[in-house]
Formats: sequence, C-alpha cells, structure tokens
Amino acid sequence: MDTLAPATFDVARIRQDFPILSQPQARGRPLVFLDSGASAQKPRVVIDAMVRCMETAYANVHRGAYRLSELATNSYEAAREATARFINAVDAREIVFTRNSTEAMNLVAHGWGRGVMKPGQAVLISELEHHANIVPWQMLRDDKGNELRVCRITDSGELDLDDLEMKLADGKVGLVAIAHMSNVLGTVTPVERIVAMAHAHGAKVLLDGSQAAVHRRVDVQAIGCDFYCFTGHKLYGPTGIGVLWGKPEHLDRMPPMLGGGDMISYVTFEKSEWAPVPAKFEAGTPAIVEAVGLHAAIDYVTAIGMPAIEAHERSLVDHATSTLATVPGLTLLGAAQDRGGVFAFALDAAHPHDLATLLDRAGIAVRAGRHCAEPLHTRFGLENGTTRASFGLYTTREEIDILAQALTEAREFFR
Amino acid sequence: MDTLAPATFDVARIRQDFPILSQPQARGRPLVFLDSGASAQKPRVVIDAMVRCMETAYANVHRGAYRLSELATNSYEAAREATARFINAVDAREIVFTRNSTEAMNLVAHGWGRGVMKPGQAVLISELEHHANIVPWQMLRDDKGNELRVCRITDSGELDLDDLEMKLADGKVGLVAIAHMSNVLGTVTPVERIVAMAHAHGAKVLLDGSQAAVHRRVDVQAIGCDFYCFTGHKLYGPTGIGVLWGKPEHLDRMPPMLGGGDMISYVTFEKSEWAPVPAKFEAGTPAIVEAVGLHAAIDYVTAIGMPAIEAHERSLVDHATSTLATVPGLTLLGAAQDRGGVFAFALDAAHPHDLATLLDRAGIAVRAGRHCAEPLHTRFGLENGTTRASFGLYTTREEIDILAQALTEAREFFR
Amino acid sequence: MSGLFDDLRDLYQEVILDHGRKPRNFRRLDDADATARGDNPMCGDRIELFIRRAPDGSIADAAFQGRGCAISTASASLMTETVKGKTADEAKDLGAKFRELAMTGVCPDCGASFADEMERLAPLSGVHEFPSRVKCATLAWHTLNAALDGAKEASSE
Amino acid sequence: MSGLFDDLRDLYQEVILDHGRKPRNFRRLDDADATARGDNPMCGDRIELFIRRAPDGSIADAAFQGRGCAISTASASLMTETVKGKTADEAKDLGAKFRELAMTGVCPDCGASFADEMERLAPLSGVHEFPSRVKCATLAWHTLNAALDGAKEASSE
Ligand SMILES: Cc1ncc(COP(=O)(O)O)c(C=O)c1O
Ligand SMILES: Cc1ncc(COP(=O)(O)O)c(C=O)c1O
Repeated sequence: MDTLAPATFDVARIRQDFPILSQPQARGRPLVFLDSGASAQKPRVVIDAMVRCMETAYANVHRGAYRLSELATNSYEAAREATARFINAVDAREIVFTRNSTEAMNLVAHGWGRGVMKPGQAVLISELEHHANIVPWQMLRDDKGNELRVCRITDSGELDLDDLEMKLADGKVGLVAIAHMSNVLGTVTPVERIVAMAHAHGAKVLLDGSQAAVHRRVDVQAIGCDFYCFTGHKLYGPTGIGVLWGKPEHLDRMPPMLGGGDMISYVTFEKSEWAPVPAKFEAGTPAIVEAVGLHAAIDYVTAIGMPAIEAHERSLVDHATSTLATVPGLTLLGAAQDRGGVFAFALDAAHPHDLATLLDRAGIAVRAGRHCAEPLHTRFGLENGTTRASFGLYTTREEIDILAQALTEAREFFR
Repeated sequence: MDTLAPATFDVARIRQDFPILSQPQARGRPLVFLDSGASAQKPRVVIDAMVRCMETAYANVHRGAYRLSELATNSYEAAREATARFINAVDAREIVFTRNSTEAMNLVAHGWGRGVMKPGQAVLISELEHHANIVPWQMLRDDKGNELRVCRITDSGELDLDDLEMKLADGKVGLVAIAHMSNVLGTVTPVERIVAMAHAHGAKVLLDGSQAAVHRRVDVQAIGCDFYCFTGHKLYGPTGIGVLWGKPEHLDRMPPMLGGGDMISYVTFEKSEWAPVPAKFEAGTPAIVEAVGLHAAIDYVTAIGMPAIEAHERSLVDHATSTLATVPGLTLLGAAQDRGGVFAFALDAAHPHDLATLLDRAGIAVRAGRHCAEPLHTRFGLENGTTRASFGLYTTREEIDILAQALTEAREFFR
Repeated sequence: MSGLFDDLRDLYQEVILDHGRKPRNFRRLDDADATARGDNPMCGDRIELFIRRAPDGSIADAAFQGRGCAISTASASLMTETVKGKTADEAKDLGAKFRELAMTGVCPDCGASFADEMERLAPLSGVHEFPSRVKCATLAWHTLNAALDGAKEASSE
Repeated sequence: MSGLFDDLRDLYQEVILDHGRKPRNFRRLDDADATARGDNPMCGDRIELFIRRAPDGSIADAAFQGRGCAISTASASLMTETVKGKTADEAKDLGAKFRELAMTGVCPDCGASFADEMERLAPLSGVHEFPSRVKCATLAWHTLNAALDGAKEASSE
C-alpha cells in the first residue's frame, strides 16, 4: 500500500527551494510545517519574481502609455494566461483575479446568484464545505430567498450521491457549489459525476478548488463545470490573489460586484457601461505584484509536474494513514477512498488546542479548531474541533513520523 | 513663490531607497517617473519587509496555534495598529483592510448605502471624483433607488461650496462622498468645512484619500469625517491592500459584503453570526504579506515625516506651476489654491496619447487619458483626455525641467 | 516519560491538568441569580456560568458548564472556587488582577489585597508565554464580568 | 530641431502627421448604406464610419468622423482612401493583412494581392514597436468590419 513517489521527485532538493524551511527555529528544533492546507510556504522563485517586478518593472497596469506600464500590463496579463493554461481554460479572458477563493465564491453568489438565478431557484452545497462556500449562500438566501440545500455526507466523509440526486430531483436547484477537495476530511469529490448529475437537472456547478488545485492537475474542460476557483497562497503563491474561472457565457451575464476604475468603458453621471470580461470584475488597481508571484508559483509547480506532486502526496497519504493508525487513542476524521494530504484527528486525552500547543513546542505546526468548517465538525459531534495536519510538496515521511511520535508522547503527557 | 524643502529632506538620498530608480533603462536615458499618482514605486524597506515575512515568518493568520502563525498574526495586526496611528484613528479595530480604495468605497456603498441608509436618502459626490467614487453610487442608485447628486466644481477646479450647500439643503442627503485630493486637478478639498456642512444637514461623510494620504498628514479625528479610505500601492506600499477607516459605531451597523471564513463567530447551516469588526469585513485569508509591506511603507514615510514630504511636494508644485507656464501651447487643468503634485494638461499641437508616446521615448513616464475621471474631463470639454504628470517623494525639480523641455520639443515635433 | 514536552510543565502544571480533567463546580445552578455565556469562537470554547448571590450581595455560589481546552476549563474551575464569598466588586477586581497575571506573568500589586487567591490562580501564569492561549485562561473571568453586569454573553475576542 | 524624438520619425512619418492633422474623407455620408461606431475606451478614441455601396456591392464611398490621436485618425483617413472600389471581402482581407502589419511590422504574403494598397498603408507599420498604440492603428479597420457585417459598434478592446 506504500507507493513510492517517482524518482524524479526529490523532496530534499525541493525543500531547498523554500527559504523558510531552513530558517533556524526557536529551541533549535527544525520546523515541521504541517499546516500547508491553511496556507503554503513560498519558494524562492515566487519571492524573487515579486521582488523583480517591484525593482525593475513596476507601474500601474492598463493605464499608462509608457514602457514600464506596458511591461507591468504584460506581466499581469501573462499571469492570467498562465493561470488559464494551468486549469486548461479555453481563453485567458475566462480568468478573473480576486483576492482569494472566498471572494471568488462571493463573486459567483453575487453575479450569478443575485444577478442571474431566479428567486425560486435553490443552491445546493454539502456538509463538508468550508465557510467560504456556506456563508455567501446563506447571505443570498437571507437576502433574496433562494433556498439553501445541503447534501449529506457519509460517515466515511464522502458525498452521499443518492442524497445529491434526491436534492436535485425537483429541478429547482440552480447551482451546485461543492468543494473539489475537503480541507478537513481530505476527501476528493467525484466532480465529473457531480457535474453530470447537476447538468442533467439543469443546475450549474461551482467547484471550490482551494485545496484540490494544489494537489492535482485540474482540467476545467474535462471536468465540465461552470465555475472553478482557487486561491494563490495555498498554491505556494502570494497572499492577496485568488482565481475565479467561469464559462465566458456565464461571466458575460453576471453583473459586476464592485464598481470603479478599469471595469467600465464609459462613464457619465447618468450611466456607466461595463467593460468586457474579465475587466468588468476587476475594479480598481489589481494585485499586480501578486499576479506576477502567482505566475511564478504556477510555473514552479508545473515544472515539477502536477502528476509528480500528486504521486508524492499519495505516498504521503498512504504513509500517514498507516502511521497515524499506530497512535493510541487517535481517531481520524474521514476515510474517503480518494483523498488528499489533509488529516484531521481527535486524540482521546487532549483537547485539540492543548494538543496543538504541545506539538508547537516540538516544532510541529498544525492547526487546531474547526478549520472554517464548523457544520462539518458538528456533523461528526466534534464541537471541540480537531487537530489537523496537512501536507505540501515539501512534506516528508520523516515529518509524518515525527508527528506520530509526538502524538504518542502528547497522549502520555495528558493522561 | 519658490519655497524650499526643509534641509532634512534629501531627495538624492531618498532616491537611493528606490531600486527601480537606478535601474538601467532602455536607450540609456534615466527613468523620469511622473506617474506616481497612478501607482508609486516601492522603497527597498517595503520589498525587504515582504521578503522577510515570506522567508522567516509566514503562515496563515488568526488560525494556527503555533509560533509561526502567531508571528504572522502579530505582524498582520501590527500593520493594522500602524495604519490606525498613521491616520490618527482612535483604535486599530476601526481599520478594515481591503484590496484597494476602490473596494473600500464599495464596502461603504454596500454596508452603509445598502445596509443602513434609507431608500429616500441621497448620495452627494462631486464633479471631480474618480470612477471609484462614482460607479459604486450609480450601482446603489440603480439597485436601490438612492438619488445621486453631483456637486459642481468651479472652472479653477475647486468645489463649489454654494452648490454643495444647496444640494444638502433639503436634508435628504445621507452620505457625502468626496475626494480629499483630486487625481486630475490636484485640488485638495476643504474637508473640515465639507464635514461641518454635511453634518449640519445630517449627512455622513466618506473621504476618498487615495491621493491625499500620500501627500499630507491625515488626522481623521481632526477632520471629523465618518469614513476615510486610501490605497497601499500609491503610498509606496504593495499592491493588493487598501484601507477603510470608519467610526466604530458606523462599522458596527454595517452588514458585511463578503461571507466566508474568519468573518463569522458561529456557523450552522441555518444561520451564521458575524464576528466583531473589523473581522466581519475581512472574509477569507487576507493580504498578509501585503499588510506587512504596507506597515513598512507607513513606517518609511513616517520616518521621513509627512510634513517634510508635504513641504517637498509644495516646492515641486510651485516649481512645476511656474515652469510649465513657460511651455508654449500648454493648458493646465485646474488652478486650485490648495493643491498637490498632480498636473494634467493639454498641449495644443498633440493628442495626449501621442504626447505620452513621445515622452516615453524621452524616458518620461506620464499617463494619457481620462485618468478614471471621465465626467471631469467631459466637464472641461476634454473628451480626448489629458496628459498627466504626478509626483512622488522621490520626484526632483530637475525632472520637472526635463518634462517642460520635452513638452516644448514635442510641440515642435507635431507642428 | 520522554522529555519532548518537559518545558511545557510550566504551562500544564499538575493542578491545571487536574482541574482540566475534573473541573470543580461543573454543574448547573438551578437557583442562579445570574448566568452568562462565554464564547471563544477561535477554538470553540463555550462556557455557561451560573452565579447565586447571598442576601448581602456577595457571591454565594458559582458554577459552570460547557466545553473547552484544559486551560479554559481549569481556569473556570479555579475561578468558581476563588470567587465564592467575594462581593461583585472584589470579584471584578480579582479578575482584573488575574488578567494582568495571565498576560504578563506577573502582577506586582496583587499580593496586597488577594494574596491567597492569587496564589491559587498562580499556576495559570505560565499562559503568558503563549499569547494564543491567554484568551483560554481569561474567558471565564470575562464571562463572570458579564454575569455580574447582567449581560448575557461574553466573548474573548 | 533637437534630436530628442528623432527615433520616433519611424512611427510618426510625415504622411501620418499629415493625415492626422488633415484627415481625408472626414465628413458624414448622409446617403450611407452602413455606419458603425468604433471605440477605444482606453484613450477615448471614438470614430463613426460611413459606407456607401455601389450597385454591384463594392464600396463606392467611405468616410468617417470622430476624435482620436494622430495614429488612429491617420489610419482611418488612409483606410477610407484605400477601400474605395473594393468589394466587402476584399476590404476585409485587406484589413486582416493590415492588422498583421500593425502587429508585427511585416506582412509576408501581402504583396501578392494588394501590393499598392499595402504600400500606402506601410507608413503605419512602425506602430508594431508600440504595443499600446497598435489598437489606435487598427480601430478603424475593426469598425469597418463591423459596418460591413451590419453591426453598429466595434471596440478595439
Ligand atoms: C476548501 C476551502 N475553501 C475555501 C477556502 C478559503 O480560501 P481563502 O481563505 O484563501 O479565501 C479554503 C482555505 O481556507 C479551503 O480550504
Ligand atoms: C482619487 C482616487 N480615488 C480612487 C482611486 C482608486 O484607487 P485603487 O485603484 O487603488 O482602488 C484612485 C487611483 O486610481 C484615485 O486617484
């Protein structure tokens, strides 16, 4: 069961690309960073690209009639093209840059939910969603009355497709909004099937790829979804930039959420005319340097190869599954067949927050809490939350061993 | 009329702080960057702070129970405190980080305009506004019916306070939204008077400080306004971060614009409870590294001293006013008494776009167009737009001389 | 036992672990005069605090229910023990001192009025080295203030 | 004259400056069969194009009005001169070749069919070195396509 990462994937070499991993740490222990699911560390190429932009080629975009501004505009638009290629969009104009995936989902809730959906149509999410894919739909419901339906998940943490089918059956669902990968259970959802089912019932599909896009090759055309989003900082890129991809015919129909410069063609006090997509959705000065950084991050993971990254992660997942099973008193949340490198767990002797404090002392960075997925924790009766270890491409098996060992000792500490 | 900058302000030394200014340029000519009004260049301290954050202290904020995350959270919140001090806010909780000032104004249009204002109340802007302070109010009007009133400006580019008074008189105006400094005319508006007039008629005041906050010390308590916003990238800081300040009692009443993680206290599928301000308005992972960069930018300008920066700018403004007057065929837009370092002009012989192309060849970066202030250009009958030179703290008199000389030659070129 | 976590014994002193595992006064007070809910949304801690006043206004009984980490549970437990018999003002004063202790690790002028009480609470002083945990230790005291002021909810945010 | 802008003579050749200052066919066609508006929101260029067809469908007359920089005005002026007498297909073909010229500076297979026309348009080829100005040169041709296709508006965006 322990598959090996391909020989080309040299994790020791990759770790050298990340300056923070070789930083001296408090108490001299090496940093075991197992919180990449919350936000990933940044490789030198990303940092360098941002620095280079600010030191040699910075100006506002879309506006100037001079060389520096053209350079900056070209870099910004090149980032859009790289992003389009990364998820196999047909055209760069289908890519809208946002602050993060939270804003991307809100953009759909606003532009599609409020702007296009009919009041009688429902939104269907699932029990494993991140708050970013719950709260915008609650706001839509409270504001416009669109019913919010919730697809159940099974005890092993997989989508209950029978329930999905049932909740689609009356044809009232206008939009299915579901995570491509859970940030708590690790579950990778069967997106092609979800899309087929939703489309069969006349519903559009938004996929929250915040976790999935980091871990495997995403092909929006092959998946067939209508909207897809992810967030730069989890993909080894900068904070302050996220991505919404949408089918162009959908984006065209959506009214903008924010008004301002660069998103209009003509302005008089009486009336403004929206610019074509994606400019329509990018009011004001965008995150220029961050787009450049995201481009570098995409180039970085693409050069390593998403398949290699996925294989490495699969080997980590297998190793973690078997290793964590040996820790006495540990319960893993979720046991999906198809899963990524995120492990949330409860230790019988310790509250998650106390546990995280202990692990931190051992140099192990994990998260404690409900990971912005409170309803999911409620579903599993874990109101105290869980402790979560999540992996990046720089994560090693040794780090997982260190975690397992520390968990075992932590249990002793609290008993 | 030619006042000198204080001796402490050594512009040659300051220029060394900005890596891009010593970059070799195409055709060997030095870069004369006169587009700081669109976006300013970044000093090394800002770049370094961002790099340091990513290389040594990066993690997601507000979430982790480990040292790195605490470090990152502290840095993020320290940026909020520095921002509060910068504009003399009472408390850091009055500071909301946004993507840019465009988003800040949209946040007010959403939270105050849609959330608090009554349908019968009007919004009063002025003819000199940037699109970011026009379009959100048009959207509010088209969506909720709130009338949009426009205060006239005089031919010299100053607010017509009689008109302001007249348009406030019926007490229907709920919000006055006005630029503290025009990005085209350079006009600095009499904000204390505006506030006094607006408050006397029961209207709140939002000031668009995108330009002003860069050029002079802003004290929101002394001004007495209700909301103030500015944008990081014009203040020598990073892209991707802006600031909305609001009186806490106002922010408390405003519903959030975006839903997601970190902006709620409790979430069930039935209902979510908003977190207290400012978290309520900061859904999802914020621009962490950018907040750190903004902090460094604020420290940088504060160390130089806003009064010194203002004095330097005043000396540039005086120099430019007299020097540009010697260019044949040049018409300056606006002649306000109190003005900042932004000069938009029309040259009789050349279309602004052609002129900018010429100046670019001479290494001079200026903007051509309507500078996201189309109605203002329409007001002055300049449908073709203008060419604009805008100054930063690194701008020198020599650069203004180079501009004036190039304009004179450009006129010959086109005649 | 290995030494991996030895330097955490300062934070998790035996008395903390003990109160965390077996909180005192962990029950409803059906005849409570005042109750308040305390929330720490960050980690999901949530307590409900019950206060019964004596005829002279002092705190006759204090109890709590809820869930939380060892620190917040131990702190609530120790608090209910400590405030019994105190007047509202004394209890608030003690809370202020305790918060200072939790945030800084010391409380110079504490000994003066509440030497015994502060000594009982001292095991929680280790929390000051863990900024993200300070809120866990102070939640119960925030909630006490809320209950004494007649508010229904407190939040450590 | 100083040499500050000498290397811009390639872009602003005398013929461009001349057509920019004194555009040809700069008028309304009251008997137009087709009109279209072309916009470049970025710099405020806006032209209105008028086409009159001959009985055989070819372009009998072309004229324009509007405002714009020297490049876009000169390009519209030269275009109206060049397309007269062409069929719609020929005019579109010529437009495609011109766009290639404007974007790359060359048009290898252009000489074949429209040698003379391309020579007249050649002074605009310098624009390819100025990416932000290419749209100025091609706006008129986009608008022509729109007029020939019966659309009312074109945008260089
Ligand atoms: C599944 C999922 N969706 C959405 C988000 C929100 O991402 P962001 O905070 O970058 O908007 C996250 C991460 O926090 C996530 O894991
Ligand atoms: C006066 C004024 N308001 C608003 C803005 C918008 O700023 P941003 O694009 O950073 O949102 C600008 C700058 O473009 C400006 O000059």
